Amino acid sequence: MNFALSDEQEFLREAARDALGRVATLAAARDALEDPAAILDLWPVAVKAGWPGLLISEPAGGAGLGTFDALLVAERLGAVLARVPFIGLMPATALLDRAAHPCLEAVATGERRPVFVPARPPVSGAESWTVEDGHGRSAPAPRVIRSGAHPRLDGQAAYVIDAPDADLLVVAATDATGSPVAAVVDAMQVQPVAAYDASRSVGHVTFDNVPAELLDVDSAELTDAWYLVQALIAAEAVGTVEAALGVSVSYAKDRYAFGRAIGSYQAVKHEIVEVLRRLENARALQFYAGWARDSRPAEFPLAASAARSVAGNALDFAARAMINVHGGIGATWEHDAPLVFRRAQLTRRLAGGHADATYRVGQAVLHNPRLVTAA
Amino acid sequence: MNFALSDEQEFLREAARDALGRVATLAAARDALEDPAAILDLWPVAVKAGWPGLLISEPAGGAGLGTFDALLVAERLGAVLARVPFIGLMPATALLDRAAHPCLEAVATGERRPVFVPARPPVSGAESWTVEDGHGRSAPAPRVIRSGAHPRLDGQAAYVIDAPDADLLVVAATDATGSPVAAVVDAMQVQPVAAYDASRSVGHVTFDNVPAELLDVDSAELTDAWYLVQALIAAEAVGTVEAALGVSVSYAKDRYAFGRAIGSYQAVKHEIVEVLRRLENARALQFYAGWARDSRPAEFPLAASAARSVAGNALDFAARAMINVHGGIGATWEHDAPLVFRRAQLTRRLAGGHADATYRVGQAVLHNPRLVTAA
Amino acid sequence: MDLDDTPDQAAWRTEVRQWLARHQSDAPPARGDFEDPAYVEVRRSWQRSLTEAGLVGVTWPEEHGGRGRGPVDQVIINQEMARAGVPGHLDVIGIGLMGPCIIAHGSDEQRARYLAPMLHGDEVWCQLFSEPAAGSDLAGVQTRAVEQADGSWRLTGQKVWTTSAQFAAFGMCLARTDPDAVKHQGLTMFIVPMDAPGITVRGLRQISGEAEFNEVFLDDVTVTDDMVVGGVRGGWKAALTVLMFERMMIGAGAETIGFRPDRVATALAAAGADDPRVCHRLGELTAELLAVRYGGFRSLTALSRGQIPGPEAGLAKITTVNALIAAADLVCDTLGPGALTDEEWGYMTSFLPGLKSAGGTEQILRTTIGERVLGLPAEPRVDKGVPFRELRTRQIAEVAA
Amino acid sequence: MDLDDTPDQAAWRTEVRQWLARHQSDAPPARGDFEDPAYVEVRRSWQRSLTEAGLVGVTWPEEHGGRGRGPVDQVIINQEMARAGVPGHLDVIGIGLMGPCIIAHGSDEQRARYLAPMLHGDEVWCQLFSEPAAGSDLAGVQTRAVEQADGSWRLTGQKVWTTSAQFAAFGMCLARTDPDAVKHQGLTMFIVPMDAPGITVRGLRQISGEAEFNEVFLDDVTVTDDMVVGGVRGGWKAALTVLMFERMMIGAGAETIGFRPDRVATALAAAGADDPRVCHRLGELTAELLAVRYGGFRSLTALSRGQIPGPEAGLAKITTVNALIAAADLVCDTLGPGALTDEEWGYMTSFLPGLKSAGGTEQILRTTIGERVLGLPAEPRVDKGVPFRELRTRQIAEVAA
Repeated sequence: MNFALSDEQEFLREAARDALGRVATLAAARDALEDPAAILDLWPVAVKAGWPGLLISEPAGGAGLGTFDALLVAERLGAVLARVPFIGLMPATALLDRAAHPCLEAVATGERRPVFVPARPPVSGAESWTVEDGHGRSAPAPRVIRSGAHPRLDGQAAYVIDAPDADLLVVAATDATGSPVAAVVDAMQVQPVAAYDASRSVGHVTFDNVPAELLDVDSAELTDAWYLVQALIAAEAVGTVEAALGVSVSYAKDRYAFGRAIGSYQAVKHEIVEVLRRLENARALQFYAGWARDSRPAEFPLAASAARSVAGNALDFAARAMINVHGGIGATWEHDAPLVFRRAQLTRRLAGGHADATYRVGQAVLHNPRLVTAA
Repeated sequence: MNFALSDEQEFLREAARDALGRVATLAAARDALEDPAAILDLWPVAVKAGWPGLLISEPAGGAGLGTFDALLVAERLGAVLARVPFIGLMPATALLDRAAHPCLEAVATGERRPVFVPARPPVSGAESWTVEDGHGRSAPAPRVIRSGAHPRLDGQAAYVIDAPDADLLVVAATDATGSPVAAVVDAMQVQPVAAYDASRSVGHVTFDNVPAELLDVDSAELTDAWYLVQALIAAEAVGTVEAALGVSVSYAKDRYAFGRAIGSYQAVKHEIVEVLRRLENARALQFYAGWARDSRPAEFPLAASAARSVAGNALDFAARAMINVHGGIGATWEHDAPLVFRRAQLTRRLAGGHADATYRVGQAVLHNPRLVTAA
Repeated sequence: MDLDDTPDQAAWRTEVRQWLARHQSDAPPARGDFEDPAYVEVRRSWQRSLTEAGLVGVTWPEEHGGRGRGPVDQVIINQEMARAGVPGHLDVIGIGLMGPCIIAHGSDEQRARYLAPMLHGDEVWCQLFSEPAAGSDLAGVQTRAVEQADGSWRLTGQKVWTTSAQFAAFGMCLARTDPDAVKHQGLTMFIVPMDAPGITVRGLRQISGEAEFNEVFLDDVTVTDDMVVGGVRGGWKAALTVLMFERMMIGAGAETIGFRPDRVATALAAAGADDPRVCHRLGELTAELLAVRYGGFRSLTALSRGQIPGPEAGLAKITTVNALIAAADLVCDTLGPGALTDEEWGYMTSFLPGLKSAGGTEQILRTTIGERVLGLPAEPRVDKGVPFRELRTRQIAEVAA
Repeated sequence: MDLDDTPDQAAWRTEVRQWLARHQSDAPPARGDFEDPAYVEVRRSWQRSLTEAGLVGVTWPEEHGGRGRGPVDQVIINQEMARAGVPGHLDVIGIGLMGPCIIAHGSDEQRARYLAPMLHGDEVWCQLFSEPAAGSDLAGVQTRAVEQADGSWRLTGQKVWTTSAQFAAFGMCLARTDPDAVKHQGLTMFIVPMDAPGITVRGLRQISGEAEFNEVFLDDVTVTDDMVVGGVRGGWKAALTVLMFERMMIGAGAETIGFRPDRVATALAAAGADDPRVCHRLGELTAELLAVRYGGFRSLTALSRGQIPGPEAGLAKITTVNALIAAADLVCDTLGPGALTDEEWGYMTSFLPGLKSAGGTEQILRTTIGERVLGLPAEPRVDKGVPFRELRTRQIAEVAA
């Protein structure tokens, strides 16, 4: 039993921290709220760090690393609210790699940027694969039409993470029978969405009967891709919570009221400790999810859903605690706390939403209580 | 506008406090957990105080008081966990009074004790009237059969508050069409239930095709009776929370740790203030419910449900806070906190349960948002 | 026990309603941009009309231009304004807090000079109390006022969380005149003309991006000695009066702080009424908001009987803010990410977290209520009895640690 | 990064499992009434069998009868016992806490005398630390130990929350030997024979009605000077060792404190699986319990690398207790009032609230973690540096107030 980072993983995490430490991501996140031109293009940073090839196997030009490593990078991106299109990238590369797609080398070098358009797998057999309709409701996933000589893709999906400016989309779609298929398209309309959190790129995609290439992946692999998105969102949140905790702790040490550092008051101290408690829990589940995908794939849906649920709640709590600890100043535009708050609020509602993840944990154990039998 | 108690109401409340102050209700509640013989019969206290006739009109021998007054008595009963069969009594007397039933005088004098067997009115038109089945699920309300010369009643209801030892039951039943009717029976089987909270009398009732007398009350009046139960449970909880708050405050002043009274620590202080906040909210809704039933009957279902929801949560919180403030000692058998805790846990699950009340508030405003438009 | 108007209140309501029916068409929109001088101007002229109709400062004594009415009558005005969909008077701070402070602590000259223009909206007021290092701990203000040889005072410091500063004529400024006194005792209250040399006003943008508040910098601002309110070293007493009136404003029902629960319910009904989770969460927060409303009627009854509300009035604010946060959260969960960029829900989501600490953090409120209302023992105060000058905010705690 | 056994761990697991397969039929039931001497006796003899098989105290050094193994090997035993549905050793307190304390602070004679009978279950131990007025504030113990002319000590006081006292042979008792020293410095640790004259044990019934703990009264109990562990005035240091091992026990995973989340899920599945509210609440608490489990593996990895867990181990206890409270609440909401009189769910509902303060209140834990782990500044301590004798617990705070 060894449930700790390896030296290589520590190194990967440090390297990510260093690479991102050279960019003023927080300032950019703030400025971009008013001026889209202030958005920093961090793709070169990602390419230089080798992140596009992280999950791509070595023969195909990638690094052949594991899920756990991807989550560590996501965590570091979250810590500085870096606008790297990583959540859309990882599942796309994983699927392309499974299918040994010819574009892999160009993807690994960062020449072409793929993005995954996720669809929610059904919880029970009676349901179907769905996407966001843009109004908080579910809509059918895009459909692959095989009537002509070449397959074509039709349909749409709202609030797709990282979709704007992608070079190609790897779409979780369904065929005429409702079975999931993965379709690759490069002729899509992406309408960028003015986001509440400018450090996150989001867009609505529309496929108007466009030519598509089908990937040789199965239903389990598309299900896995959905949960990989959940795990990445969770890991990213872990990094953000850790950063928010650090800022809150410093302020509580430095700020005085009634003659005492405010961190000496139980109300402040206990709220900050609650952030720590939630952070530790979220990180434990990040580890669980990272380990499960590669070692216990049958548990990965549970692990990823639990990770997202706990990390999403932790981030919401940490953002609000950060504002509370800072008093009024924490709610002003110039402060970093609102950026964390915006990140928390938007991300909680993306990719099925945090409530869907929590619901899936409940469903999983109701249907199979043995999943939580003590080991 | 005058949203305060009248002098008469203050007097009624004080009189109830005095009457109950002469009985060791808490000791009895504890002893009865082990020895049912230790149960105190408080009916004579209730009769002497005139509570059976509280809602009965004056010509019929009652006091002709209002809902608000009944809630004040319930509040005082809750403050000392008095085992007076008041929650079952009030709606029964209200229905008997509406129907000008001949037994009213005997009821007002305490000679005969009626108890209401409530049924849950449907939230939407598609649903039916239901009772508890004893396993957390709903079952159809007892049915009135009119085939013979006299109506008969058949069916059952579990966990009926105050049912054991009642002289007659006023039953919310349905007729062959599913419409609600009120049936009075005195030939019932009541199986007392060993209760988690020995200060509360609860029983399962079974009607095995027994003769029943139908009351001349309508669907609205039976609906009102259900919500009156909710309001009474809420008011009773307000009294219990107030008492628990008082004990917690005293202990927090007297108990020292690390050289300071524990009430000087923010964690303890803020938890106790949270009890106060919830108490004030619950009391405001007790007032609302008491006022609405007589002055804005259309709002009474909302008011009673809101009161029960907030008061039930307040009681659960207050009981747990009382245990927490007292540290380990608060969780021992000899302490009063466990009695409050047992009261909270059992009562939250009776008469539809607190969650049903909360749900009804949500349903009410979803269907009619104007209910919460600022006045 | 009833919520119906007394005959007198009913008559008053009719009077208000009839006036509004006649003048409603002259009213400006209820929401607008206070950074826009034109909007401020129409609101100012609307206040003037209201004042001329006797609908501003109705709880002020008649001798000071008010109508000597009870708080319920003010609530009736608020209700009728809301019903008609028109805004109330522009200078909420002046009419609600600064006027009463001048009435209570000001000199006859001050009352004669300031109250009438305040009522008419000719001179709007702002409150210069909080500072970056003195928010919840208000008595810790560091803005210095130094007496000059001619009896005038020079003020230097920084204030924050100031509403209306960008168009106010005067500010009521709490400043330290005696740093050798212990902290509550060395304070004095000054009237400061906002156009005085040395004053800089800077908008302070909130999470939403809007500048709800301002920072006000005072750099050697000179005020004459007739601007002292309540006497030199009487500042804390005057400040307490303002805080009490602040509680009365809450007690009289700032029920939903501008957000309407019926709109929340309507939005949810359109989107997710079939989900029991939505229904349950809506039920929980609605019940809390109803409690605040009916608790408000209890406070108002007490207020109308002359009882001064205690710090427990703050509980209503805690409940309201948290219930509205839950409401915004529920709407966004149900309507999805689009709600965050919707004008109403996005603004609500962004506005509320800041409101939690407005007027002192929730935690300070709970401490105050625990000590003053429940009589729980106070925390050890390391700053008690220490001259402010020695209270180097950092060092004292280090000594104590 | 993996949770699989190393070859060595796998071999150990096989060894344990094989032994259990052979002896499982001799095991007593995993739950029983410790008030019943017959049950205690079968548990005692089961511990003896386990010890003879080398399955008790495996993390103790070999020279003291242990096997010098790592904490993961102990966890493997726990897992295999749970898997086989048999109980572990009877004397959890002795093996987990008191033995290690004697190993760390005891004399050679004490080790020779006490460790072996403890391992074999011949002499069970209890922990006499907490007192009615010294729970979370453990260093405030008031039990007095006065030295006699012959070098022996006489102990008088009252202890509380003592597990196993009714059948223990010895108690490890923290007592005050020097009331003139400041509070942490005047303490000494004693071994007390539980059959000594002057000792009274009284069961302390919990909400559930069961006596999970005892009160122990010491009335002039004489112990000889060779019963001092860790030297006179060395009591606090010895106590800290015990507290550290307590954290290690938590760190090694007291995951569900005897309650099984899979049973919760099974009960709910049978009753209310179709309600999304149930599903959501179950999801929330399950996720928290999963976090504790996998966080436990992280702690265990650190532990097996020789890292001593800090106070943050207490976070797992906070999470577990609160998640289980939520679980009991959910079961009772879903199954209705009958669940409260059900043996399993009623017991769970009643047991958990007391557990919240067991081992120090949740609030003290949060304070400790905030200060020691996050480095947040300490609260002002009014009892610091004051001789215990002068620390009339009441007065000092009144002076400070």
